Amino acid sequence: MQEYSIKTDIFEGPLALLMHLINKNEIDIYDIPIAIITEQYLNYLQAMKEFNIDIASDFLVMAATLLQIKSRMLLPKSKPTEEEIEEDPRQELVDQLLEYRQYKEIAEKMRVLQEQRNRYFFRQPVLLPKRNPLPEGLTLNDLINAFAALWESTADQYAVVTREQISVQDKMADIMYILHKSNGKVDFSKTIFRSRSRSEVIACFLALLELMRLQRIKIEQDFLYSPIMIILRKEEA
Amino acid sequence: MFYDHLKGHLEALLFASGQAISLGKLAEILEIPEEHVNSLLAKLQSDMINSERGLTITEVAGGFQLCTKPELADVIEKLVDTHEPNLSVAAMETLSIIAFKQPITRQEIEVIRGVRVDRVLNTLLERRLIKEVGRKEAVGRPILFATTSEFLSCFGLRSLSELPQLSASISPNIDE
Amino acid sequence: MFYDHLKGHLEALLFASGQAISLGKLAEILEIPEEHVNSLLAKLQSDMINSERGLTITEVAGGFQLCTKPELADVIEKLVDTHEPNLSVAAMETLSIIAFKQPITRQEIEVIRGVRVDRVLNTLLERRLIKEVGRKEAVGRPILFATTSEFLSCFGLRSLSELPQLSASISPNIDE
Repeated sequence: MQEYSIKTDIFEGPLALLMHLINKNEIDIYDIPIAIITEQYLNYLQAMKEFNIDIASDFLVMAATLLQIKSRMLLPKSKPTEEEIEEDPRQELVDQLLEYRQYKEIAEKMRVLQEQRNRYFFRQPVLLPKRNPLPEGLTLNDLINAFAALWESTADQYAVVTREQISVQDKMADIMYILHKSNGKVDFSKTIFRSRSRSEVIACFLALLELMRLQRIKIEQDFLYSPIMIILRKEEA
Repeated sequence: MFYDHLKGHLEALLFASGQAISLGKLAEILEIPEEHVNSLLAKLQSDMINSERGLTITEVAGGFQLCTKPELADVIEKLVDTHEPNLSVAAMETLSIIAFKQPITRQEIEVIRGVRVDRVLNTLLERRLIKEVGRKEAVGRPILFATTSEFLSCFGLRSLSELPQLSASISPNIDE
Repeated sequence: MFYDHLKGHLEALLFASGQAISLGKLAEILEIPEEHVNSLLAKLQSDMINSERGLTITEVAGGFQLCTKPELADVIEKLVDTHEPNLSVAAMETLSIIAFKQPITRQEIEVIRGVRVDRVLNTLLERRLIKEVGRKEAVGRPILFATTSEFLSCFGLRSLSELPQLSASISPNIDE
């Protein structure tokens, strides 16, 4: 079991395994004896299977590739056409292995670099409090503009919401609440305080009419265009 | 002296440690008796007195520690990260809400801005433009925020009374 | 020389910073021209060559950094174990590919290594040796990865041009 764990460490991919087989057999990478390599590769997969190791699909794809190359190598060579020399079926694999080998070598050099670097020890920075200079060049106008920008954006939100939400029922509750807080008498205009939108005014009128019908309030107006006063009926006060 | 070749070791150990190291620990690592560590420390210390050196050794609880010379504090302080001096739009908007509607809770600000403001509030607190001024008598007793005197001087105001009365218009509050 | 009285300042700054400080930042804090900072650094460095000193200065991406002398590593290791665990073979290979072919997508790395690299990429991202730098203008707009400045300082490199050379014997293509 010891041995297999070492092996899986080394061959974490099909290319790593192929590189190992090529090195072990001292094979010229530019002229891989594909039949031998394929056999050894498949044997390795077989061994993995016997140890009940899950074989990653990458290994199986490579096995299929090797078998395909092998079969193409076995086919009788057709006469090369005048345009091009027939490509070696191994070419793509060789290119891939060469590139992979290049980075394997780099990785080794990088490891040496890192080991060298690990001989230097650094220290944590001294903890210094962050400095917080006050912002400069601000004026009251900046503050008001920021607030105004918000006001506009929230006003839009309210407009959308209130049309839906200010119901006559709500307005009736509002009016009763304000009357109780104002000793039973209040200016009609004071009952419109939510969005001051047309819909609130309408809801407010309808609420007043409903409250009058229910005999909860009465209305007084001294003269035309003078403030409309809403008065709580005695039995409610 | 005998152990002078270990002075560099000692310096490196103090440097890499970061925290204070005890005499015992130093003696153990350098494999020399504690009294010799003591005299090595004294030598290292006296080498550092030279004005061309920037470090010194302090003895604190638990042992010895390398640190910068106290007279260089002004220079070291220049290393400190400085916050970006400008306020972000989010910070500015939040600050304006607090300015005009103070004292105000985080939740109330969030209703107006429509977004969470935890981080913006932290920035404003760190920058001393706002402060906590108590708790609201409401469910959860949320913290109330208000502007500071730094806020006033930042905006060139003598007092909060110089702020225009904008609060009523935005407030959908029945109690007012 | 002229600025020798600032040698201690420089030492203290490098100490306090912990990380690398750029020449520009040092010049700004010390209020002297960069070329004088350079010569001060050289002097400080040569003072430290003395065997009774335990520290030295290294130049990495981003500037200059104070650290213990490499020959003292064995002693320091008795005290601290600050180094992160070594990278696996898979991580080192993947990192090498990214270093040389950056910016590069996961899929492109997988073609070269012949295996999936999702987990390895996560490890490298967590250790901040690589970062996402955008998306490739290709189907699926895959994420592009590149190395970070932490990568450079982890390997003691001043810039990517100091990476080990690809061996000349290997030409990527026989036909060429």
